[in-house]
This record gives sequence, structure tokens and C-alpha cells, in this order.
Amino acid sequence: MTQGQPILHVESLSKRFGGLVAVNNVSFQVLEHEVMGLIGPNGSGKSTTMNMISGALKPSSGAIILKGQDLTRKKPHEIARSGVSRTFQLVRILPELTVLENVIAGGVFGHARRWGKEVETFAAELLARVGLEGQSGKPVSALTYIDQKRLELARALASEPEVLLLDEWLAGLNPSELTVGIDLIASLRQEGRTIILVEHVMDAIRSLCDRCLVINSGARIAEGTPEDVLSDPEVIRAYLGDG
Amino acid sequence: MNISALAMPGAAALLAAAACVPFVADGYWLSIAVTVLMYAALATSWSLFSGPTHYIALSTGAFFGIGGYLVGLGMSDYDQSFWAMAALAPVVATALAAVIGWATLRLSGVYFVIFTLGLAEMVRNLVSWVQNNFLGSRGLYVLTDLDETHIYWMLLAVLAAVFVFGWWLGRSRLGFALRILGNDEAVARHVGINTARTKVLMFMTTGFVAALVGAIVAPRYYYIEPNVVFSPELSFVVVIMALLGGTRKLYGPLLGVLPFTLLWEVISVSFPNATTLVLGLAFLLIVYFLPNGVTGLFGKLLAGRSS
Amino acid sequence: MDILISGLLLGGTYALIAMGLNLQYGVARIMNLANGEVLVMGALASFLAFTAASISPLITVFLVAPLAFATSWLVYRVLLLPLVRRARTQGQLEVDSILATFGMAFILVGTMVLIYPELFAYSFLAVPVDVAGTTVAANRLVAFGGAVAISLALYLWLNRSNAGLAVRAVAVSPMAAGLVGINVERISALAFAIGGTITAMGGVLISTFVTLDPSLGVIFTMKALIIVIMGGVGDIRGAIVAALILGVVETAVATLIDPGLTLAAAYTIFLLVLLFRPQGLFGRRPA
Amino acid sequence: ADPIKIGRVVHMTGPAAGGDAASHSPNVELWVSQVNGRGGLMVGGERRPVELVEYDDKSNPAEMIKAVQRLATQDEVDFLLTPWGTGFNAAAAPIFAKYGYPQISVTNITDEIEELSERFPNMFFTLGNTTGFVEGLRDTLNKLRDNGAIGNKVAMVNVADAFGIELAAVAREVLPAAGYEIVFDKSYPLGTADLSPVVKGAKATEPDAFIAFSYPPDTFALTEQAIIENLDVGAFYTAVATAFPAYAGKFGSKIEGNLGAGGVNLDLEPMTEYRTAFNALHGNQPEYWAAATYYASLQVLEQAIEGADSTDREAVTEYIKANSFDTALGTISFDKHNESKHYWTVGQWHDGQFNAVAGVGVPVAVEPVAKEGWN
Amino acid sequence: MLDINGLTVTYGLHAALQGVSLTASKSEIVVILGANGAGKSSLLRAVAGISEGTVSGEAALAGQSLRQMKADRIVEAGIAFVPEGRGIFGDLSVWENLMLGAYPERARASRQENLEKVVALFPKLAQRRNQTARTMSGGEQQMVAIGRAMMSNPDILMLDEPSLGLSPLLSGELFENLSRIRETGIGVLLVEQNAKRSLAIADRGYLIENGLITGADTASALLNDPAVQKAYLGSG
Ligand SMILES: Nc1ncnc2c1ncn2[C@@H]1O[C@H](COP(=O)(O)OP(=O)(O)OP(=O)(O)O)[C@@H](O)[C@H]1O
Ligand SMILES: Nc1ncnc2c1ncn2[C@@H]1O[C@H](COP(=O)(O)OP(=O)(O)OP(=O)(O)O)[C@@H](O)[C@H]1O
Ligand SMILES: CC(C)C[C@H](N)C(=O)O
Ligand SMILES: [Mg+2]
Ligand SMILES: [Mg+2]
Repeated sequence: MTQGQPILHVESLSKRFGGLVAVNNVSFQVLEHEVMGLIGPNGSGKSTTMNMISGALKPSSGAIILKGQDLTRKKPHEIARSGVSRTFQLVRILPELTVLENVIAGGVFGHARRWGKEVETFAAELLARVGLEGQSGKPVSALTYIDQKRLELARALASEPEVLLLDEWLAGLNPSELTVGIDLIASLRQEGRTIILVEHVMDAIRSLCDRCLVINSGARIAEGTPEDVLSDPEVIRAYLGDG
Repeated sequence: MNISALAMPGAAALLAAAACVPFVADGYWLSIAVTVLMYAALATSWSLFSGPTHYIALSTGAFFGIGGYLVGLGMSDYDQSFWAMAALAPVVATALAAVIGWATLRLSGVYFVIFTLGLAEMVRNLVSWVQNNFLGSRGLYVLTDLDETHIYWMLLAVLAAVFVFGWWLGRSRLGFALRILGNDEAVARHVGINTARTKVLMFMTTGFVAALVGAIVAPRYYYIEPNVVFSPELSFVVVIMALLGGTRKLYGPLLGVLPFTLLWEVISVSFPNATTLVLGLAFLLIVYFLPNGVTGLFGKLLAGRSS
Repeated sequence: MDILISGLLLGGTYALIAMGLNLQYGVARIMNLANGEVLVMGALASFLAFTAASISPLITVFLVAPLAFATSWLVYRVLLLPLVRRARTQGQLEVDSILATFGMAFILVGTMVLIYPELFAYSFLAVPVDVAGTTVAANRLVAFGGAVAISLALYLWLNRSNAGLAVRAVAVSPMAAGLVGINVERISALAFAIGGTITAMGGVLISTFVTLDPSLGVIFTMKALIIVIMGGVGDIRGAIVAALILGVVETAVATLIDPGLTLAAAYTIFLLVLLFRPQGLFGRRPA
Repeated sequence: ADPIKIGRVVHMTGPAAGGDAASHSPNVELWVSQVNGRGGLMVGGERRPVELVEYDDKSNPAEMIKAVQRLATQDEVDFLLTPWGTGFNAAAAPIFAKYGYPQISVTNITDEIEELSERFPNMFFTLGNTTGFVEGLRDTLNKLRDNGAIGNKVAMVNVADAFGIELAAVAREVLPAAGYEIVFDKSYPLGTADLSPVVKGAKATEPDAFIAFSYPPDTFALTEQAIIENLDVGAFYTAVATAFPAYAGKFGSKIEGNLGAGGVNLDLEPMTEYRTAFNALHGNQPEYWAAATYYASLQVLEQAIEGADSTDREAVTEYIKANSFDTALGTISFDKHNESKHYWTVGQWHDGQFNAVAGVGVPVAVEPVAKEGWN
Repeated sequence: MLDINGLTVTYGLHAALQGVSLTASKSEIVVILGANGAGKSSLLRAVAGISEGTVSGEAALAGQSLRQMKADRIVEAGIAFVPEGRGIFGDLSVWENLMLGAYPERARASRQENLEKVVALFPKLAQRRNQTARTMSGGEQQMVAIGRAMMSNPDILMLDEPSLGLSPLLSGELFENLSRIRETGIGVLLVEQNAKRSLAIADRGYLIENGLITGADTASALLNDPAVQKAYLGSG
């Protein structure tokens, strides 16, 4: 799908933890229907940035604007309602709920809100969408790791977000599972979802991203198409290595 | 489907049967029944909040105390009727719960537990201080014409209301939000749940019920002493009964309260000189041999039969 | 000055109440609701030794220590370890240990009532001493000295010895501790036993100036829990600092405003600390 | 013969346990052993032994109510002894009334006697009322003031619990009316760990008299602090537990001249008899306040049963109302509000004994003297 | 050196591992490959003595059975384990983490020697000795975990997905480091998703599926096995 207008503006965003500046004056935009990769070395501030957009952390300075709406000082639940959904770097499923209920959880209180039969039907569709049909009654503990990741993704999609934040969603998958995972995200891209993707898997970055932002020590060091940034000497030095 | 179809008329029949207890029970059994209802209402409402959220609130004593104390104060010092005070007390407690809820929202886990534990102490002290310095009362007597039968019926009504509320909650968005919150608060926030409001709302509900129960049983005590109505032990007992019964099912706490009260009674009667000691031993045995509470045991028995 | 000295003395008392629980909760992960009863047990022992055999509390304190250590150790190995082993999560353990130690508290109260149901009142070193212009009771000074000695010993042990390092490691992460070859169960038992010992010793010292009866334990348990949480679970410095803060604040409020508001003030401080540092003064951020 | 069953609810643990253990339990033991030693109570021409049924309520009023119900309906006891504490007696009153048991309450100090006795005609009051207590204290202070031992400045503190609040509230009216100036008036919460700020604060106002409406642990703590601070007053008064032998046990001669709630007249012959018997059984002295009155309440019950010659509760209740009784306190009877106006209000430690220096309707053997330092 | 024989792990009714046998010796790197949920972690955790399930079968180190031992005895026997998620002491300093690594008796005498080895391998750990471990970045934490494991003077080092979440640069370094660790005479038993890189440095490998060993060979043979390529090397 062709990209549209910018919908998310991040302006001069910074985050300090005590003396440590985890994110330092970072600005970028995300276009509608775009998959934007956010990459960088360990500890460079990727998760911190994602956490600020989703409201888990309060920015020290800067602004985050979604479709003209200022999210900077908003609480996580308000941001979720405005249309930002996320997954977590370490999978967080709701252990005491069934598979279906886990997905419903995403569709009741967020951006698009449904309840009753409607949300059940919708959640069941999403389960099928991510490849979990027929598992809706199961306790989540019975799911394999990749299925848990799928489930988390379905939960994030259930609110029909404007922007989806995926923080190392592919981490921990083995190569064949990785192929499945990449295909799943690719199909979301086909649907025209707007996604910010944090990954260390270069294959995924290459095949999925329209555009990449590279940060190091909290500051932007490169931006452009995956090919461009991944051949940038600065990025190679700080992030990829020569291996 | 079958079970839920039976649930409504079943519950109604149970309620009707329970309402008749005062006609058949003598004083002793009635007073046990009153005790059971009191703890059942407290433990059930406690588990509406603490069950799904896993926040172990030890504030029952504080709100229960406010209920009893306000009734005593209003009737003794301001010539108010019992009914007026019994209506007012839960409102005050709910307001207080709202304030405390907001103030302690950032506390999680054990921090919340300890704060609520201290709450009864703090409220008792503040109340005593205010009374001492500004009201100067002469003993708070709650003299009404209500006897145990009336108290029993009122408590039964409260318990029934708590059950209806719990039943509704189980089907509502609020209840669902609460379950998500109890599983993972961060996830709850990020799927759009106003976790702060949800928690405070439920905390207020338990505060309301505890104060109402405190107000209703005040005539049973006749004389209200802060150090009796604001008892930390009550908070613990309620929690222990609820945990014993199991908090996953709405009827779980009731299944804890019943055997617990009876056990307590049996021990009091059989070991009049060492009641506390034997109770302690019984506690340990329960913890070791009933790790999942009475509902857990139930579940096991059912599973055992079906397999 | 007056306030500071009296406040610090009171803080010393609070430290005695809370240090043991901090070890038990911080390292062995047992929220010991029988903590106060153990303290009262220590006081009862001291009272009986003093009145029946004229043994000075300063001697009793050392007689009580090994006894408390041995029983606490046994209690942990026999009663609590099964709970620790079967608990799948920290929450489950918390619930189980609340229930179990609540039962133990009952057993201890019941036992003490059978031994001596009335007030434990005796007089030891109830003489005035002048400290920088403030009159204080010698027995409180002794207890303060005890608190200082115990916390110093504890601090050195935790930070200088191999076993102490292991204790801190278990406090931080029992799982990781197992992986570096620490016998977690033994270290937990050790921490629990030392905690019980400190609490019982505190009871002996406190009984020289506080009149107790078998049912008063719960008051000490509540205070101890508040101090431990305020200071940060598992951190000895935190418990001591929190104890001193509470002591000084309570004394200041009692002297300057109204003694009726001391507890309210204590809880306000507690709440403020938690609002601004939810993990306690020296606590660790939740992972 | 058939035993006469007597029920009692004990506070074995909890906040009320200490008072129960000091003032009630040993007297019940004494009385039962004495009565059964005689072969029992003389009813219907035969001696019927007394059989005691006891339950523990852990100081919890709800538990107490249940236990009383159980005694009444399951054990079907013939008579009930009264529980320790004002609140517990109030909570028990409806059940005593429902089953018609006479309730000869002792440790129950209130100003609501009129109203309570109207509601519960079976309820009797033996230890006095709040105002009576404060007036006794006022009269004692007056005597000391008349002697020139103290002036008008009174420092007053109270434990912020029902009992302390109530007494302090009455004192705030009674004492100024008698010309006293309350120069220090503070409350402190039950369970306060350090009372030195309270004593220091009181001392700073340079009072002539120090009055504390206190509970057992703080009675001890306040006294100890006063010794440490050398609070030099002509009158030093503490309330509950001042009369306990443990008080003298802890402080020895230092409390010479201390005033406190209660006290007994040690010169009375029946009192001496009672104390000797008590000592013979238990090997120690009873406390000097409610213990004797509780024993007296048992004697009242005993004499009423024998006097009515029946275990019919109504008859016994009527007998109590209509007659007077010879007890450890001397001869006592009840007025139209069921109140026995025979009680001591203030005692003073002297030579290791706690003698009454003020009372209502009872002889007082000694006059109060000024406290002269803490030695 | 490490002999695992018929090891079975069950969680309730679910058998995660069904009679697995494998060996690992000193100075070799053995890699275990398998899909998610195949039972790899269950295997390592059972050997390390921290399994949450019920374990049966045999595991022995130099002929000494490990089955009845608790985690701390197993470390003493000579097996060090870096679990998934690293399992470091987040609130202690880097240096304290390393010192705790030398807590086992077998490691105390050679503490200095091992420390030198670790510092030579990860110089950064010496530079950051006083930093609280939790505030280190993902890759640095991994160094702490491995360094700490080496401090216990192990014969066999077990690692569970050490490259998880590491940047390409750092995971490259990690694999190099593992080769260097092998040179110090330690045997490495490695569970990895990054099959290509791990087989590149390994001596031998095992394939595990649904709790069963389905293949075992030298690393180079596995690398060239078409079935392996299809399943684990993502050559699609
Ligand atoms: N709550 C916190 N307190 C202190 N420092 C923090 C906190 N959260 C993150 N940091 C620090 O901020 C920096 C950025 O961390 P962040 O988690 O954003 O990195 P990242 O780019 O996501 O790395 P990775 O790829 O390893 O996940 C790190 O140095 C980290 O230690
Ligand atoms: N503590 C546990 N309780 C119950 N089941 C468990 C537990 N740990 C693992 N399992 C189950 O055992 C099976 C094997 O899990 P294990 O973690 O060993 O797989 P793995 O091969 O390491 O997978 P991954 O690549 O995802 O780490 C899975 O089905 C898992 O759900
Ligand atoms: C006479 C008293 C000792 C009464 C007791 N303090 C109470 O009010 O409960
Ligand atoms: Mg990250
Ligand atoms: Mg694994």
C-alpha cells in the first residue's frame, strides 16, 4: 500500500535517568501505512523511545503528537485509546485468561471499543488472522513461544490501532519460525498498518521496513532505506560489526 | 449452560432458606449465623477487589470501624437515628476510600498491604484524637430496639446485594478490566484501562460494604470503643477466611467463612483454656493440607470424581 | 536537641523491632507476622529471669540469643521450607507465609498466656542519665547501645564476610544465588534464624523500659512492617534510617504539636516516603 | 446433688486479657473453691456444688456474644458471671436480659447507669460511675490543697480511648469548677512507644498535680518517665493498673504516695479475710481495686441464690434488688437504678499497700498525703 | 565428561523432555538446536538442578551422578549455567557479581587466576567494575553472566540462548568469545536459535524436537545437511 501523510510526529524527544541520557533529542515522523524500523546497539534507547510513545515512561522533554493530538503528557491508557498499541520486549500475556480472552482484552478498552458478542467474534477473527484458529478456549500456558507472540500481536491489533509498536517481537524465534513471523508482519504491512519496528534481526529489517532510523547512545546516527543505513559506515562500526 | 440455568432459582431458594434461619435457630445458632453472614459479606466484598487484583487489602478493619464508630457517635452525641447513621457511615467510608485509594495508587504489592494494615491504626488514632479534643464524648452507646434477628436479616440483604453485584461484575467491563489488571498491570494500562480509576472504584466498593456491615452490627455491641471496632485482627481474619475459601469464585469466600467459623467454634468449645493456641495449630494444618483453599479442595474432589 | 536525642533513642528501639524482620522478609522472603510475638517472648524470658532468678537482662540477652537462633532455625527448616518449596510464585509464598506465621503468632500468644497471662513489669536501670543536657533513662540508653552494636555487627557481617555476601545475593535473587553455588535454603534458614535472634534480643532490651503482656505482639509486628517497608525490603541501612526517622518525627510531633497525633504523623511520613520512593528509602526498583 | 452450672466468658488473650487475669479470674477460682469446699450452695435444703463452664473470647465482643449465647442455650447454665470491661458488659447486656440472667457487672464504669438499668432491669453496677470517679479525685486533690500540699495547677493527660476520653471529658468540667487550672491537657494514643515527650511537656508547665487517665502499659510508662524526669508534684495520679501489685513490684518504694484509681480499705475485717484467703490459695496478693469488688459480686450472687432458696433467675434478681449483702467490701445494697453506691474511687500507695483515700458509701481508713519525691 | 542419559522432564502431565541422551567434553563446543518449546531449556535447567518439573533419568559429570544434587552442589561439581534471561544479580555491582561467581569452594583457590581470564576476555567488565549490573546494556549484562559463570571454575559451561536480543555486533563478539573460552579448556554446552553462527563455531551438535533427540553429528556435517538447513538455517 502506498504511504500516506505523516501521522506520528516525535519532536526533540529526550529521556534522562538520573545522570544517564538514554534518549537525546530525537526527532522523527512516521507516515501512515509505513513500517519504520528503529535500530541501534544494545542500550541505545530504542525501548525507551517506544516506552515514551506508549506512555510507559514520561519524556524528560520533547513532544509526541499523533494525528494532531498531543500525547506527550498523557497516561498509557489515554494513549492506548488515542490509537497506539504495543507488544512488549519480553512477552507479556495474561496467564489467567484464556487465549480468546487475551485478545478480547485488547479490544474492549482501547482505540476501537467493542463488547459482548461483537468483540468475541472480532477476537476470533483476529486469532485466525495470526494463525491461532481453533485455540481460543485453551489456557495460554499451553501455547508455544511463537504462539504466545502471535497472541500478543492479536491483542495489540484488537483495538485497531493507528500505530503499532513492536519491540523485538521476532526475538527468540528460530530461523524457521522467524520466516513465519516475518511473513505475518509482512502481511500486516500489506494491509496498510502503520508500524514502528525494533529488531536486531537484520533479515527482518531488510525485508520489512520502508525506512529505518538508527540511534546510538540515544541520538540519531542515520536515517533512510534499510539498504542505505545498513551500509552506512557509522552504522556498521557501531552496530553491525564487520562479521 | 445447565449449571447457570439452575444458578438463579438455586440462589433464590438458598436466599429464601437463609431468610428463615431466625425462625428455626435458637439464640446460639442465630449468633453463629450472624457471625457467618458478617464475615461472609466482608470476605466476599474483600475478594471482589483483592481476588482479581491480588492486592491484599488489610483495610477491612478501618472501614468496618468507621461504620460502627459513626453509628455510635451519631446516636450517642447527636441524637441521630440508627438508620440515618447507618446510611451516612458507608458514604463517609466510601469517600475516605476514594481519598486513600488515590493517595496509595502508586503503591503496589506488599507496600499496599502494609499501608492498608496501618490504616486502621491511623484512622483509630485520628478519630480518637478528634473525639478527645473536639467532641469529648461520654462513651458511645448504641441503644436500639434491633435484636439479632433484625441484624441477621440486614446482613443477609447486604450479602445478597454483594453477591448480585459480584455476579454483575463478573459480566461487566469493569470486572473484565479488573481481571486483566490482576494479571498484569502494565498490559492493562497499555490496552487502554484506566487502572487507577478501576482500582479506586473497587476499593471504594469494599470500603462501602465494610462500613455498612460495621454500622449494621454496631447495635450488637451496644458500646463502641475505638480499640474494639478498629481491630487489625478483623482485617486479618477476613483475609484469611477469603483465602481459605478461595477467591477465584464468587462463592469461594463463603466456603471459607462457613467451615472456619464452625471450626473456630468447635475449638473454642473443646479447648476453652487454650483456644488461641489450638486455633494457631489449626491454622498451620490448614495451610499445609489445604494449599488451594476450600474451593481448591472442591475442585480436586470434582476432578477426582469425573476422572 | 531534646527532641533529637529522645527521638534517636526511640528510633533505636524501633530499629531493634525491625531489623530482624527485615532479614527474614528481605532474605528468606517470609513476611513473619509472628515477629512481634517473638519479641514479646524475649521480653517474657527477661522478665521471668529477672523476677524469678534475679538475672540481669544484660545477661539474659545472651542467654536468649542461642535459644532464639535454634528455634527460629528449626521453625524455618520444618515449617516454612515446605511452603517455600511448594510456592510457584512470590505471591503464593507471601499468602502462605502470611497464613502460616499468623497461625504461629496465635500459638505463641496462646503459649505465653499459659506461662504468664499478666503484665511483665520489672525495673532495670530506670535511672536518669544526662545526655547533652537532656535527661534520658539509662535503660533506653542501654537499648540504644544494643541497637547500635547489633546493627554494626550485622552491617559488617553482611558487607565483609563471605556468608554475608551470600545472604545479600539471596536477597537479590535466590535463583541466581543457586547458580553461583550458594545453598539458598541454608542461607535463608540462616537469615531467618538470625532475624529471629535479633528480634528476641530486641525484646529483652525493650522489656527493660516497656511494660508488655502476651497479647501486645501485633503492635510491634505492625511497626516493624512499616519500618521495613519504609526503609526498603532487604536493606539493613534502610531499616535503621527509617527507624530513626520515625523516632525523631514521632518525638517532634509529640513535643511540638500533640502527642495524640504521633501515630498519624508516623503514617503520614510512611505514605509520603512511599509516594516519592515507592520502593522504600533504600529499596531496589522492582525488576 | 445436681450441680449449679455457672458460665463465664474469659478474655484469655487480646487487649482485655491483662485486666481479666488480674481482677477476675483468680477471684472466680477462689470463690468456686470456697463454695465447693463447703459442699456447695444451699438450695432447697441441699448443698449443690458449683460447676464452672468457661469460654475464651480473645477480647472480641462478637465472640463474647456468641459464647454467652452458647452458655445460655447450649450449656443451659443457671447463672452467668459478668465479663471484664465496660464495652463487654454493654455488649453482653441484651443477652443477659433476654434469658433473664442477673448481670452483676463490676469492671464497668459509665455515666449511663440510669438509662442502662431502665433498659436492662437485670443489670447491676458495683464499681461506680465516671463522674463519681472524677469527683473522688477532686475531693482528694481538695484535701491536699487544703493542707497546702498542692496548688491549683493541674497537668492532665489521658489515653485516647473510650475510657480515658470519657474520664478526661468529665474532669474538664469538674476540676475547673473546683478552682483548678488545667495547665496541660493532652491525649496520647493507646500503644504509644515513648511517653517521655508527654511527661516532659507536663513538667514544663510546672504543675502542682499530675493526673493521667491511663491504661496498664502507659500507667507503667508514665510513672517510669516521671521518675526519670524527676517530676516533682504533690499529687501524682495514674488510673488503671496503679492498684496492681505488679506496679509496686516494679517500682518498689519509689511510688510511695502515688495516687491511683481504686484502692480498698485494708482495715475492714471482711476485706482482710478475703485477702488472706486469696493469698492462701494463690500465694500472692490480689490487686487493690476491682478484684475485691468482683469477689463481692460473687458473694452477692451466692447470697442471693441461697437467700431466694432457688436457682430461678427472676427470683434471684428480685432478691438482689431487695436485699443487702455482707461482702468483702462490707455491707452493700443496690439503689433504684441497680447501682451499688459503695465503692472506693482513689487509692494511695503507702508502705507497699494501696489504701483507699476516697470513696462513696464506704469507710475510708486513711487520709491522702502529699507525694514527697521519688525515692 | 558430562553424560546425560535418558533424561525426562515432565510438567504435570506434559512431558517436555522424553529420554534424552547426550554428552559434552572439555574443550569442545556442543550446540543444541531445536524449535521453540522443543525442550532445550528444560534440559539445561534439569542438569543445572533448577527444573520446575519432575526429572528422571541420569546426568553425570566425570562419572559423578548429579541427579540428587541441588543447584549449589552441581556448581560445586563443575557445571556453570547461564540461564535464559541471564540470571545475574541486577542490584549488585559488576564486581560483586564476579566475586559471587567464585563463591563455590572449588573456585576459591583459583579466584585470581579466573578473574584474570575473565578480564582478559571482557576488559569492559574491569572498566565498569562498580556499575550496578542492572544498568548495563543487554550485551554487557551477558558478559557479566558469562564472566560470572567462568569465575566458578567450571569444567562445563552451559548457556541458554546467549545471543538473544544482542545486536549483530555484540553477538558476533559473543561467538568469538565462546571459541576463546573453549581454548581455556572449558567445555561449552550451548542452546542457540542462531544456528548458522553457532554451528560455525561448534564442534558437534544435537537436534531436538518435541523432547526427543532427532539428530546428532559434527557441526560441519549438520551445517551441510539439507534437512537442517531447511529447518534451522532458514534457507528458504
Ligand atoms: N528505568 C531505567 N533506569 C535507569 N536507566 C535505564 C532505565 N531504563 C533504561 N535505562 C538505560 O537507558 C539506556 C537505554 O535503554 P533501552 O532499554 O532503551 O535500550 P534498547 O535500545 O532498547 O536496548 P536493547 O536493544 O538491549 O533492548 C540503557 O543504558 C539502559 O541501561
Ligand atoms: N515451568 C514450566 N511449567 C510448565 N511447563 C513448562 C515449564 N517450562 C517449560 N514448560 C513447557 O515445556 C516445553 C519445553 O519448554 P522449554 O522451555 O524447555 O523449550 P525450549 O526448547 O527451551 O524453547 P525456547 O526456544 O522457547 O526457549 C514447552 O511446551 C513449555 O511450555
Ligand atoms: C474498670 C475498668 C478497668 C474498666 C475498663 N477500663 C473498661 O472501660 O473497659
Ligand atoms: Mg530494548
Ligand atoms: Mg528455552
